[in-house]
Amino acid sequence: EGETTKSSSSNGDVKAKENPLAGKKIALVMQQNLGTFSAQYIEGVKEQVENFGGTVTVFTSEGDLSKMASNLDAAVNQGVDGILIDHGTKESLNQGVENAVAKGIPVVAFDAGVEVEGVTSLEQGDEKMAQMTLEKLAEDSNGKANIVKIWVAGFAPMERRQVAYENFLGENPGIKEIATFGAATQNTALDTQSQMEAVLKQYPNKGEITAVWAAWDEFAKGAVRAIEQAGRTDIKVYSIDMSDEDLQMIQNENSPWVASAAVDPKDIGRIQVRYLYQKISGGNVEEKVVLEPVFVEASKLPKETVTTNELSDHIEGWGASDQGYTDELKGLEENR
Amino acid sequence: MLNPFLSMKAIDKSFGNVNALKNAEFELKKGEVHALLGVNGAGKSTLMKVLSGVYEQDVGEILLEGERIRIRSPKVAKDFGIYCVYQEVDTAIVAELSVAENILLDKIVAGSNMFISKKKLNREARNALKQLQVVNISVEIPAFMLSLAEKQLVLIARALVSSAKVIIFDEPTAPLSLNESTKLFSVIKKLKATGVGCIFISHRLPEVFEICDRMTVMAEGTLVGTYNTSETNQEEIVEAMLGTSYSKDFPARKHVLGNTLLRVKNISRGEKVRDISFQVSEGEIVGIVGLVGAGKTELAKTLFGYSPYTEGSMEILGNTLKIKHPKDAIKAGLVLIPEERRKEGLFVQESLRTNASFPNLQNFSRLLFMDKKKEKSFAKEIIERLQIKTSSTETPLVYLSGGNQQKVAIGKWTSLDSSLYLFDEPTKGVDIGAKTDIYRMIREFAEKGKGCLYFSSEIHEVLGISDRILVMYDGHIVKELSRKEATQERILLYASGGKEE
Amino acid sequence: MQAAVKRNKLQERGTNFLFKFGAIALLICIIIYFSSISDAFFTYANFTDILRSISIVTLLALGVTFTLVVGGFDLSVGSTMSLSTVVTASLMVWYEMPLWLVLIVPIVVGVLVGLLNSFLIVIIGIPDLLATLSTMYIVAGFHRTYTEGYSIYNNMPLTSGGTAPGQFSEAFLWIGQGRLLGLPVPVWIMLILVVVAYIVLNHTRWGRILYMTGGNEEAAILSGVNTRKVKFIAYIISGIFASLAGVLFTARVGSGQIDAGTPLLMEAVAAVFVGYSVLGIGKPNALGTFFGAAVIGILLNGLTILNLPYYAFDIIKGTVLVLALAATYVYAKKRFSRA
Amino acid sequence: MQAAVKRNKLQERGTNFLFKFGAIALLICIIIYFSSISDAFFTYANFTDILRSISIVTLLALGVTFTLVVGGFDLSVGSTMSLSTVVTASLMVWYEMPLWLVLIVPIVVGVLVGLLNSFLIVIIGIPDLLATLSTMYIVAGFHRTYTEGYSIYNNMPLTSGGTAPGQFSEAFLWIGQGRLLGLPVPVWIMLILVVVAYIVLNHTRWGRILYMTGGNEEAAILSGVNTRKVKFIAYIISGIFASLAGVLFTARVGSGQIDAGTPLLMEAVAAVFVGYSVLGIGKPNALGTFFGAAVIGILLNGLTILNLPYYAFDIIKGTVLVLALAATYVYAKKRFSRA
Ligand SMILES: Nc1ncnc2c1ncn2[C@@H]1O[C@H](COP(=O)(O)OP(=O)(O)OP(=O)(O)O)[C@@H](O)[C@H]1O
Ligand SMILES: Nc1ncnc2c1ncn2[C@@H]1O[C@H](COP(=O)(O)OP(=O)(O)OP(=O)(O)O)[C@@H](O)[C@H]1O
Ligand SMILES: [Mg+2]
Ligand SMILES: [Mg+2]
Repeated sequence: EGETTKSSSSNGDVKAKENPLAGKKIALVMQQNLGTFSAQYIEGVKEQVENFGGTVTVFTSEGDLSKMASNLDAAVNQGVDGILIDHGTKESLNQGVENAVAKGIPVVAFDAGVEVEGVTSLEQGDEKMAQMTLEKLAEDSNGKANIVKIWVAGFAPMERRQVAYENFLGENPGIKEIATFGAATQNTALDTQSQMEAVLKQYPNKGEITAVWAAWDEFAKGAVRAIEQAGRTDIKVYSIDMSDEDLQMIQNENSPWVASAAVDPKDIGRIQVRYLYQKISGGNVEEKVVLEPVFVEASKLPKETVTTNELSDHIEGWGASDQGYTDELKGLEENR
Repeated sequence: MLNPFLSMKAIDKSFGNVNALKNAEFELKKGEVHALLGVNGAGKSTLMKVLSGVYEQDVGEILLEGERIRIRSPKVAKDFGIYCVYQEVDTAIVAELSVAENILLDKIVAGSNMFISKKKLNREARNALKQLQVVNISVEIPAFMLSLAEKQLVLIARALVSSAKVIIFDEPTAPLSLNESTKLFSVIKKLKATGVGCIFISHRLPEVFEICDRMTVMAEGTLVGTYNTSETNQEEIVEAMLGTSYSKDFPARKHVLGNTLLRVKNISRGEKVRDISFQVSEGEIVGIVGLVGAGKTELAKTLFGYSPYTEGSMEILGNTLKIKHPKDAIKAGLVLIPEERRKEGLFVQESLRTNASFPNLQNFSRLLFMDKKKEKSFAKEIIERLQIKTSSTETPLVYLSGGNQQKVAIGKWTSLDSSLYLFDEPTKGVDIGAKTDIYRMIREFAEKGKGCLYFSSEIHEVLGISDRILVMYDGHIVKELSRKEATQERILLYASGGKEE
Repeated sequence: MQAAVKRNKLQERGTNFLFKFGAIALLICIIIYFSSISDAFFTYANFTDILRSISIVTLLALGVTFTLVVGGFDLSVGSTMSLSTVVTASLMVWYEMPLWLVLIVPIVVGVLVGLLNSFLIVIIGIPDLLATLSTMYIVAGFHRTYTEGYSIYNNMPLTSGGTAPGQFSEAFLWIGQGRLLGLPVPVWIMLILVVVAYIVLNHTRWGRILYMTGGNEEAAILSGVNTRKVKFIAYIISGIFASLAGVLFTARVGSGQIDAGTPLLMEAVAAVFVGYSVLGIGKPNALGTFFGAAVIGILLNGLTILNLPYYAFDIIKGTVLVLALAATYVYAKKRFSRA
Repeated sequence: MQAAVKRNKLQERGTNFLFKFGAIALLICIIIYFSSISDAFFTYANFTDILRSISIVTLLALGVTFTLVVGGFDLSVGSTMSLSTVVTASLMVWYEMPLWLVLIVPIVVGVLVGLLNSFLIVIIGIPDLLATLSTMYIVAGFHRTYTEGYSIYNNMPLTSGGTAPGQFSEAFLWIGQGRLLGLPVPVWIMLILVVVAYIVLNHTRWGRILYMTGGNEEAAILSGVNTRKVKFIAYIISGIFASLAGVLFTARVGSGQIDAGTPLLMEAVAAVFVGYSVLGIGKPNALGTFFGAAVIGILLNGLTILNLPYYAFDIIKGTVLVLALAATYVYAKKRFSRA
C-alpha cells in the first residue's frame, strides 16, 4: 500500500542523469499512520527525499504487524533503492529486513527494534526524554507528588522510557505512582480521555493528583482533554513526543500540559532519509543513531501562537538538526 | 378382497379452536390410485400432513400392513415408505442445489458414506427421471432454474428413488398444463403397476375419474364416503362434496345496476394475466372464479397496481388511468383485500386501532399529529358494525381469530369511501359464522352502489354471492356466465379447461 | 381446567410485568447500589456528567433507531460521524466559513451518505447490513483522504505551506462545552432531539408510516405507501443524525479528530437494542434508545467507581447487549408462538 | 415470437457468461495491467508474497463462509482471532507450554466461542448478525482482560513483577515465517485448508447437508436433517478457523498483539462476497472465498504501483465490496423474478 510523491521540479529529472544518487525510489513502511505526529513525520521524509531528487512510496499497515511484514516484502519485491521503517517489532520484521539486506537494499529503521547486521537503527534518546520530563515534574512539585502514569508495553521505545521511569522513581521516593493505565488502540487519544475521566472520578478532590506523566503524546492529548473538561487544571501534564497539534494544546491558556520532551517529527523523517542516502551512496554508517531530544516548556513559549515550523525561533535545537548530513549529500541537495 | 395396505382410523386434529379433522377415516390398498376429494378447507391437506408426519394426530390411529405405527416426523414417515409431493413444492426444493442433488436429497441425508460422487449422483438422478419419461431436464443445473411443473417432477423422482410404498400427490396438477398433466398421469400409472399406492388430491373431477381406482370424499374434516370409480359418477361426487347447505348462506338479493364503474380492456402481464377484458357496474358483484393457480391473485394485484399491467388499459368512471402503484389505485377509488391477509393485508403486531386508521391517515390526523381519539372512535365503530370479537381497540391483531382479522382487513378500508372493492379469497381459513358476516358486508357494499370483484376458487361461494361470473383458466377469462346461466358443473367444466359442445 | 387457565394468566402477567418494568427496576437497583458505594455517584454534577457523556452516542443511536424502525439497519453511522467531524473542523480552520455554513454543510454530507445507503439498499437490492458495511468502509476512506491523515486543529500547518487561517469560534465551541440553565448544552441538544424523535415516531402520521413500513412492508405497499421513498428518508435521517453527532463531537473536543466515530458505533447499536425492551415496547423507539444509552452510561460510570479495569468494560457492554437482545427475542418468540 | 425468444435467450446467455467469467476476466485484466506497469509485479517472489499476505484473511474468511453456507453470519471472527492470538502467545511466553498444547488450546477457545454464538442464535433465537455482534464485543473484552491490555512478547515484564519465563520457539515461528518446498508455510496451510474446505463443502455428504440447511431449512428438516445441530457445527467451525488464523498471526508476527483481528473482519467479509460471484456460483463457496481474498490482495499490491494515496485504499476496498455485492444481488433479483 502506498503513495508516491514525484519530484516536483522538472529540471530535477535532467540533473537526475548526472548524479548517481538522484531519482531513487524509496519505500517508507509504517505500522500506524494516523495522527498528526505520523503525518508530520511523513512530511519530513518526503521533503528530504524530494530534495535529493527521489520519490517515496508510503506503505501503511493500520497497526497490523502482519500487514506490515507483508508490506515490507512487497517493497523488497518492487525493487526499491532503499527502505525506511517506522515502528514495528523485531519478531515480525527481522525476516523481511534480512531479505532486503541480502538483496542489497539498504534499510534504516526508526523505533523498530530491528536487529539485523548492516541495518541502521534510529532512536529518539528515549531514556533522556523520560529523564528530562520527570526531572521537570519533580522540580515543579518540590519532589513530592502523586502521579498518574500513562504507558503501554510492547514497543521498544516504550520499554526504554519505562526503564528510565523506574530508575527515577527509585531515586525519588517523594514521587508516588497512584494509578497507571494505557492502551494503544485504534483511537488512542479518545480512549485515553475516557479512562482519564474515570481516574479523575476516583480521585475527585483537589490535590489528590499532582501530575500526569504520559509516555506518549497521544496519551497526553487524551489526558489533557479530560482534565480540561473536568476543570481540574491544577493537575499538570508532562509528556514525551510532540506534534504540531500538541504544541497548539500546550500553548492554550491555562493548559495543564506544561512540558514535553521530543524530537521534531519532521526532523526524524529528514534525518532518517539522510542516513539512508549515506548508505545508498555506499558510505559507512553506524548501526545505532540516537537523536538528540529537545525539551519544550510552556513557559518558554511566546504569547502569540507558533507552529512547529517556527518553534526553532523560541526553543533551541528544534527543527534544525544537521544530523546525518555529509558534504556529498549537501552537494546533492544544492545541485537541484 | 385384500386387507387395506394402509388405514387411518378416527383421526382428530385441531389447531387452537379450529377442528381441522374430526373422526376422519381413510384407507389405501397396494397398487391403487386413490383420490381424496373435498371442497377447500375440507381437511384433505391436513389429513395427508398427519400421514406424512408433519403433524401428529390428537386422537386416532394409523395402521400399516395391519400394524399400528406412530409417525412422529417426516423422517419417520419416509422410513415407512410414505412420501408426499407437497402442494407448495418450494418448501421441499433446495433452490441452490442441483437437480440431481434435489432428487437424491433424502438419500444424501440418510446416507453413510462421506464422499459424494457427482457422477454417480447424476447417473442415479437421470435414471429416476428416465423412469418418469422425462428427458429434457438436465440434472446438473441448479433447481431454481426449473419451472413449477419440473420441480414437481423432481419431487416425484425423489419419492421414486427412495422406493416409496405410498406417494401422496397434493394437488399436483394445479400448476400443470394439460400436456404436463398427461405425462404425470402416465407416471402415476407406472407407479401403480409397480405396486406403489398413490393418494391423489385434486379439484379437477375429469382427471380424477380418468386415473383413480377409488375416491374418498371429505367434508368439514370428516369422511363422507368412499366410492369405486366404476360405480359412481361426477354428479354423485359433487353432491357428496358440497352437501346441501350452501344455498342457505346466500339469501336472494335485489340489485339495481348503475353506471359502468370499471372497464378493463385487454390487460396483460406476463404469463399469468393474459388479455383480460371485462367491466363492473355500480352496485354489482362480479365473481371471478378459477381453480387454484388460475391467475386470480395475479389479476387482482395487477388491477391494484402492485404488479402493474404491461399492456391494455383501465377506465374508472370513464377516466382512463395509469396505475403504477397501489397508491394510484387507492386514489382512483380502488381497494384490494388481499388473499394472504397476515402477510399482505395486516400489521399483525399492531393494534386494531392503528390497523384500521392506516389506509387513510390523513383523515385521522390534524396537521401532522395523529388524533388518537378519532382513531379510537373509528376502531370502535368498525368493531360494532362488523361484530368483531376483541377485548379492546388496543389489542394486537395476532390475538384475534382468522375471521375477525379478516373483518379488520375489510373494515379498514371503509374510512376511505372507495367505489370499487377487490376481494381475493376473503373467506379463506375463515369459520362459517364469520363467513356469513363477510358475505353480508360485501352485499352491503353493493347495495350502497359500490362495485365488487370477488375472486375465489370456491365455486359455491361465487355462485351464491355473484351477480355475474367470469371463469378464469390459465390466465385467461374463458367464459362469462350470468347468475341464471351458472351452475356448479358448468363452472367446473370451464375452470378446468373444458368446453361445452 | 378453569384453575389452570387462571394460573396460566397469572404467570403470563408476571412475565409481561417483568418485561415491561424489568429494565427499569434493574436500573433503579443499579443506581441504589452504586449510590451506596460512593457518595460521589448520586450527585447532580455526576448525573449531568453522565448525560453529557452519552449525548453523542445518543444522537448516533437515534439515527440507527430510525433505520431499524423501517426494518433496516445502518452500520455506517460511525464513519459518517467521523466524516462530519473533519468536515466541520475543516470548514472553520481551513476555509473560515461562517457559523451557519459550518453547521449546514455537514448535514448535507449526512444526507449524501444516506442517499448512497438507500440507493444500494432500495435500488440495487443489497441487504441493509452489507450495504451499510460497505458504505462504512467507503466513507471512512473518504474522510481520511479528505484530511490526508491529519487531525484538524487551530493554526495547523497546511501541506500546501503556511498555517491554516481559521480558528474554532467561541460560539461553536459553546455548542459542545457551554452550559445553559444549569445543564450542559450537549445535554439540551440531546434532550430536544430525543423529544422531537419521540414525537415524530409516536405521534405523527410520518411515524406511523415509518413503523408500518418496518412492520410489514408488503402490507404497507398494499395500503398505498411508497415504501421505497420511506426507506430513503429513514436512511437520510440516519445520516443527518450521524452528522449532528459529528458536529457535536467537534465542538466538544475542539478539533477535528480522525476516526472519531468508529468506536461509538457499537455503543449506539447496544443503546438501541437495550432500548427495545424498555416499557415492554419490544420495538425500536426513541425514548427506549435514550434510556438504553443512559443505562450503559450509568453502568460504565458506576463501574469506574468500582475500580473495574477499563478493558473489562467491553465484556459488560457485550453482556448487557446480549441480555437485552435475549429479552427482546425470547419475548418475540413467545408472542409469535401464541399467534 | 420464436425470434424474440431466441434473442432473449442469447441475451440471457450473455449476462450469464458475464457473471460466470466476468470476475475472472477482470482479474486477468488487472494482472496484465499491473504487469505492464511494473516488472516487479509479475514475479514468483511477488506472487508468493501476495499469497502469504492473504493467508490469514483467507482463514478468517473460510470460517465466515461456513456460517454463510448455513444461512447465518459470523461477525465475531475478528475478535475470536484476537483472543486466540493472545492465548497462543501467553501459553508460550507466560506458561512455557509444549508446542502441541499451544496449538490445541486456541482451537478449544474457538470451539467455545462457536458454542456461545450458536447458543445465542439457535437456542435463544437472536438473529445471527446481532448475536455475533454481541459476541464480538464480549470476546474482545475477554481478550483484553486476559492480557490486562498488554501485548505479549518474549521475556515481557509481568505485572506481578519479574519477566515472563518463556520464549517463542523456533518450531512455532516456523509456522508463520518458514518455507517449505519453495512456498512459505502459511501459504501451504492456507492452500491445504482451502482444499479441505472445498472438498468438504462440495464433495461430501456433510457439505450437501450444510448447503441444504442454508438453502431451505424447511426442506432440510423434512428430509430428516437436524438443522439446529448443523448450525451449531457451522459456528463451531467458524470459531476454529478464526482461532487458526490467530495462531498463524502469532507465528507470523512473533508476538501476541492486542486487537490483531479487528481490522481483518471487514476484509474477510469482503473476500467472501467477492467470492460469491466466482464462476457464477452465486453462493458462498470455499474456492470463491480464496479467489476473493486473492483479488483484494492483488489489487492492493498492485495499487501501490499506481501511486494512489494510501488513505484512499479504504475507498477502493469498499468499492470492490459494493461491486461484488451489487453483482451478487442484481443476479439474485433476476433469478427470483425468473422463478
Ligand atoms: N396450521 C394451521 N393452523 C390453523 N388452522 C389450520 C392449519 N392448517 C389447516 N388449518 C385449517 O384446517 C382446515 C382444513 O385445512 P386443509 O388445508 O386441510 O384443507 P384442504 O382440504 O386441503 O383445502 P384445499 O382444497 O384448500 O387445499 C381449514 O379450515 C384450515 O384453515
Ligand atoms: N412468484 C411466483 N413464482 C412461481 N410461480 C408463481 C409465483 N406466483 C404465482 N405463481 C404461480 O402462478 C400461478 C397463478 O398464481 P395465482 O396466485 O395468481 O393463482 P390463483 O388463481 O390466485 O390461485 P390461488 O387459488 O392459489 O390463489 C400459480 O400456478 C402459482 O403457483
Ligand atoms: Mg390443501
Ligand atoms: Mg389466489
